[in-house]
Amino acid sequence: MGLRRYLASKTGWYLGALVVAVVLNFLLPRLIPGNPVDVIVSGLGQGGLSSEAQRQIYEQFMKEFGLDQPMWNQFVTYITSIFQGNLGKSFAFYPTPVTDLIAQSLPFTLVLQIPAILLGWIIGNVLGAVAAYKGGAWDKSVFTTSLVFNSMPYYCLSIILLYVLAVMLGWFPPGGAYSLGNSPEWSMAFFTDALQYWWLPFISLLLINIGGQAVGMRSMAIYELGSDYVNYSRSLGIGDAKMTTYIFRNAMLPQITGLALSIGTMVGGALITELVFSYPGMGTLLFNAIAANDYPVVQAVTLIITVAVLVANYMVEVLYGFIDPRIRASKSGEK
Amino acid sequence: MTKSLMRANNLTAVYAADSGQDVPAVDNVTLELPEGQILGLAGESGCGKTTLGTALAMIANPPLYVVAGTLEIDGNEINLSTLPKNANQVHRPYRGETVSLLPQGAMNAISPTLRIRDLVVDVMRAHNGSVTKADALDRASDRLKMLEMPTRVLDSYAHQLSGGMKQRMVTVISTLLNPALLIADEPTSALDVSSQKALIEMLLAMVEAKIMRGVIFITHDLPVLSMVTDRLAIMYAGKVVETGRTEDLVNNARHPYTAALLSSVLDPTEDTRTKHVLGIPGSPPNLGNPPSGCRFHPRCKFAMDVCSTTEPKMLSEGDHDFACWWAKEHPRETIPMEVTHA
Amino acid sequence: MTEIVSAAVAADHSTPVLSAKDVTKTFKVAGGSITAVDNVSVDFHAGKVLAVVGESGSGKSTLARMLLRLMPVTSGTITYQGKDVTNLGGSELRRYWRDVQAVFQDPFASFNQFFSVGHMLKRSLRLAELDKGTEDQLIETCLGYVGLKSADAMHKYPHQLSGGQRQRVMIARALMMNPKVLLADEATSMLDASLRVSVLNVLQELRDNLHLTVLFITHDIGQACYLADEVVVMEHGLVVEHGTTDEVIFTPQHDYTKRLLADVPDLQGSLKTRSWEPGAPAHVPPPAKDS
Amino acid sequence: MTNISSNAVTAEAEGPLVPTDPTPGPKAKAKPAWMNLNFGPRLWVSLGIIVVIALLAFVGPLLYPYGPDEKVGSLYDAPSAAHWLGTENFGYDVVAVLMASTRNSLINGLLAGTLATVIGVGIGVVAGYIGGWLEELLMGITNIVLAIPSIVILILISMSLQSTDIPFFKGIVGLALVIGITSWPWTARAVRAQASSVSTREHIDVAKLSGARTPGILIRDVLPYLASYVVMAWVLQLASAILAESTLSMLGLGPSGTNSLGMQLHWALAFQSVATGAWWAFLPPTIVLTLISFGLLYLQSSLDEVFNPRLRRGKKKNLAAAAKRREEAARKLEEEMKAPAGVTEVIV
Repeated sequence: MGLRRYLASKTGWYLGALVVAVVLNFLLPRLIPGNPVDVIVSGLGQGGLSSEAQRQIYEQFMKEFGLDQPMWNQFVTYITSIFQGNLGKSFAFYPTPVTDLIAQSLPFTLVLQIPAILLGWIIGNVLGAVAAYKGGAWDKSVFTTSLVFNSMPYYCLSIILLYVLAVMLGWFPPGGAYSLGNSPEWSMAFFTDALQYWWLPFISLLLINIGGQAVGMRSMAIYELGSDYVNYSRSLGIGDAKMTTYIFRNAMLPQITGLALSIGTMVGGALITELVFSYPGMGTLLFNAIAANDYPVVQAVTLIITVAVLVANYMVEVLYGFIDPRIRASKSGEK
Repeated sequence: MTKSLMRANNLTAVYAADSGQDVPAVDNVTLELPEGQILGLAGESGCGKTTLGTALAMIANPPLYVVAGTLEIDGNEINLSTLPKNANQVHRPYRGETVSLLPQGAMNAISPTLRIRDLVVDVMRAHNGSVTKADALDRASDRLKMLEMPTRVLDSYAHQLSGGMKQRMVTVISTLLNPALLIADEPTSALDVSSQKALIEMLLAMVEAKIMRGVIFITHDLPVLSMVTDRLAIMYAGKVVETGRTEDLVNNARHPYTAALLSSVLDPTEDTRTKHVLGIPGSPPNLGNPPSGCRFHPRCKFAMDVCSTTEPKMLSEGDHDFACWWAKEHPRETIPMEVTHA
Repeated sequence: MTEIVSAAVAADHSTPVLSAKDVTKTFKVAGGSITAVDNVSVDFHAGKVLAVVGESGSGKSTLARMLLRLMPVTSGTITYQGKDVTNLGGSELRRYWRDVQAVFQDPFASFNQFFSVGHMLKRSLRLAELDKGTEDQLIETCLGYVGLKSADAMHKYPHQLSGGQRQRVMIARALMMNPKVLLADEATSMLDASLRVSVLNVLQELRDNLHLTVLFITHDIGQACYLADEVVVMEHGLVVEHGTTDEVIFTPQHDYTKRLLADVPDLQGSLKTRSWEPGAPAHVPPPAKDS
Repeated sequence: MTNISSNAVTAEAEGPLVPTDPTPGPKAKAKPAWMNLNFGPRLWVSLGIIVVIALLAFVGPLLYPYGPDEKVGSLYDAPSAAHWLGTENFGYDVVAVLMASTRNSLINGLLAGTLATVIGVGIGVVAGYIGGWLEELLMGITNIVLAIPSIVILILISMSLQSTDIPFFKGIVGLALVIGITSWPWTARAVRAQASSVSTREHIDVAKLSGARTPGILIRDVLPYLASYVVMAWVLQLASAILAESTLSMLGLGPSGTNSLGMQLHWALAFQSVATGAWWAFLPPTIVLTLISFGLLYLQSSLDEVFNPRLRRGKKKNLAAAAKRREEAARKLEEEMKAPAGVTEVIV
């Protein structure tokens, strides 16, 4: 398959996935009997509001969110507002625009997740390759430790780290993203303060990402060790160090697609990690929105996660196309 | 006889089976190759010929262990055993430079993410750290030009080459350092007859140009061997049963197994049209538990009582060695072939 | 076995049992298509061994799979006993497979490793629609025909048999259907020379004693020479030469056949034509260009 | 999840390095090749972990004096002789709740994991074996579902289900169904690749020529070759379903009105057990979840080694013993070599 064909087909698939994801995101909350506004308003009813007041709020919300329109119209409105960067207004913090809430949370999630995913991927792959090549005690310890971290649910490790390092030992602050009384701003003082809170959730995510990648890399590298080219290179007198680079290069390729596949899982796991550390990112926003039946916020958060994961996967797959010579080579029409 | 290029002494190699038992795949084999000649190593699958090649190329890897054996070559005496802890370090400098391997099925012999040129540079540098990239590539392209191959293949990845081209490219890489001995393990088996012929002609040209000073050519294909080799060694169940000049072996087999193998060859000739061959009854033995005495005796038409009790020693008739009780009792008599004609 | 013999002898010798007419197969590949078999017409006559010889990529195995109806044709017709079988399906196709059977290349991959030989054979017998009593009898006979004892072979699993034994079991399986035509698709190419001969001999006996029509597909012209009555030579999907074995091998007409024969090393021939002495420099022709 | 690239199908094609005895003695009982598997100690360790947890979940409640819905104390009573792990936020006995939670989480995992495996294997086998436009359609759907993060779909569906009035959907079974029908795609994709390589094996052609029909071929000739693979995929699906449940529960989307490991953690976090140091409330479910997940993944990786000899690295003890024997043999050979020459006898 030529590089151009490869890219075209990947683009096609991801566009298709995006369309499906947007439709699902729109449709799923609307498929329930009644509608979200019912849920909200009946919740208010329990708060002792009169039925007349309930009806008024109901109608206002129905109008505000366009729920009195036919489904098709709602969808068109939904799509056009997404393209205008308008994600609606929050139920819970009415009339705060959803985009404002997201703008407050997203940066926290990004500074936590991007370094954890990238660094975890790099360290994990190196460790896995070394374990596979060295074998023996190295392999045993790295593999077993990695497997433990890999199989630990994100939040389980987070809880244990939080309890041991923050609550028991007091090395880190036990939650939040910055000290009370401080507020997010572009100042050195804020950053040094926030950094203290950042470490613990970061380490927690990093360890798990390292574990997962190391386990994957180790099995890929062991596969590669048995291949013909390793044997042949050995017969030519090529040294161990050089050979490790060959193995690493080949074992790396499937790991790149592995990264694409695991980004979705990682993001999901990281959401809960934020919860454990009361880190005010998207995960905490989502948690609060779910608790408050704040549909516009939930929908917006899921939409952003979906788009981010799709874009990240797409970029990884494009990168893969450029890296793997078997795909790249066919660009110039060679055999 | 001309000066000896290499001599492998008392080579024994075992496979460690999952059960914990060791299966001897090559059992106390001694092999000699005169300077400038091509030695064919023939036998059917599982006879240990590839294992022998692997041991000689010093690349035995678990579960294969070389338990004993030395290789005299080029004034060196190398301990082939892979049991000492430093075996890998001891063997590495010899690999590719003294003994080189041309592997079976070059299909995956080159890392798919490596350009041929990168491998060329790495091979040269592995033996001489001071070689520059340009020097290494010059040498490779000179070699390619000499062999009338296109130099652009250096810029390719392995998957961009056809099967025949890949096999010849691997041959060039294997011989880049002018090894004393090249071990060619079934290099032609996966090729069409025309590519097969091209590769054989290239190997002969390389021997003529003294790029390497001797070749051990391993294959089950006797017609190919008769075309290429000066000498033949026939292996059965981990042992060499007969060696000698190719003509002598083909025309005057002294071991019943050699004779049966030769009779099973089906050439497109008038003779094949009319002959009826019986083949060899039974199957090769389990190497974990080989038959007593001569390992071939359960399948041998000439077996006598002594064959099942005592292992025959290597006998010599001039330049022709064989291990067979029947042949000992019938000096200079060719083994009768089991062939009938219509 | 008697019923097999009588059925085969009754077959008409003059008209072909199985024939392919203008059969073409094209495969779609990225950015185009490849014609694997190009307008091939071949007739198979009862009681003969016909060898299709060709190198990899010649389309010989594709042709075999189309004749076996394991792969649809792109165009052309396949006729069996005068009946068009090109588009058979369902029970009609299964009836066709009672008459046209095959043995494949890989003696290991041909077996379902989870079944014993006995299980595999009995499964095949369902196609033959026999009653229980005659089943065991037939298995015994057919295994006997390929030189195996049913008591030894029935309970074995494929990994406990040698390559040659496996291929012979496969032939026995095909024979149980009492077929009129047997296709052997590279059935001997993965076997060692000495075991190969025993399989070739079985095929020869089937032709001589049961008047079975054998289609022998091979890349090895030597085996065709040993076994076949007629030879078809294929190159790049085309039939380039077709004649009796003696004609094709000893007086080849087409350039490709000539080159093929010239390139095949032969035991005595290459010894005679070898122009160098051991150890001495020899004249070596320049290597051929890569095609 | 991508590293269960089993090559069980291709491995045997390479054939044994040493010919197996084709004529075993009368004592050797015939066994199919797949029965000669080598189970390592790691397999037993992982199975042990899983069995202990299953006992805790299913047998434990029969022996323990308190039930999960018996109020025995108040918020976070510390462990005592009567209540080994104290009480949780509602005053229930932690051990009793833990056992009920583990049971529900395991049931959820079994239901969801099995459902996902069945769907994935079904789609994968059909796509891989039949091929053609059907394969393209099925794999198109699979690839799209695979690209969308499943957590998002799970959140949206469970949120909708939460607001229905049907208790079935809110309970553990409903949640399991949702998890099951959203997590099959990677299994389908992996199985398709395997099925499509099995379907090119000649034994499929032999089965066709033997008159077998497509369903029979799928069940008898394709599925057995995928069995090892499917078992490993199932183990992974179990683990990921249990984790998916606990993730949703932590987000507040868990099964309402019943216990699960995720719900237990959810409440522990909601009632500040970590910050207040009430370790008995959050540590037990954390450890059990980790053990389940570790046990299952360890089981999968040791199964991979069982089915895939290439991944196997020999047992230390056996290796050492074999090495010693080999050295002994080497010494003997050397001595023999030193013995007077005369191996070759000249007769002419």
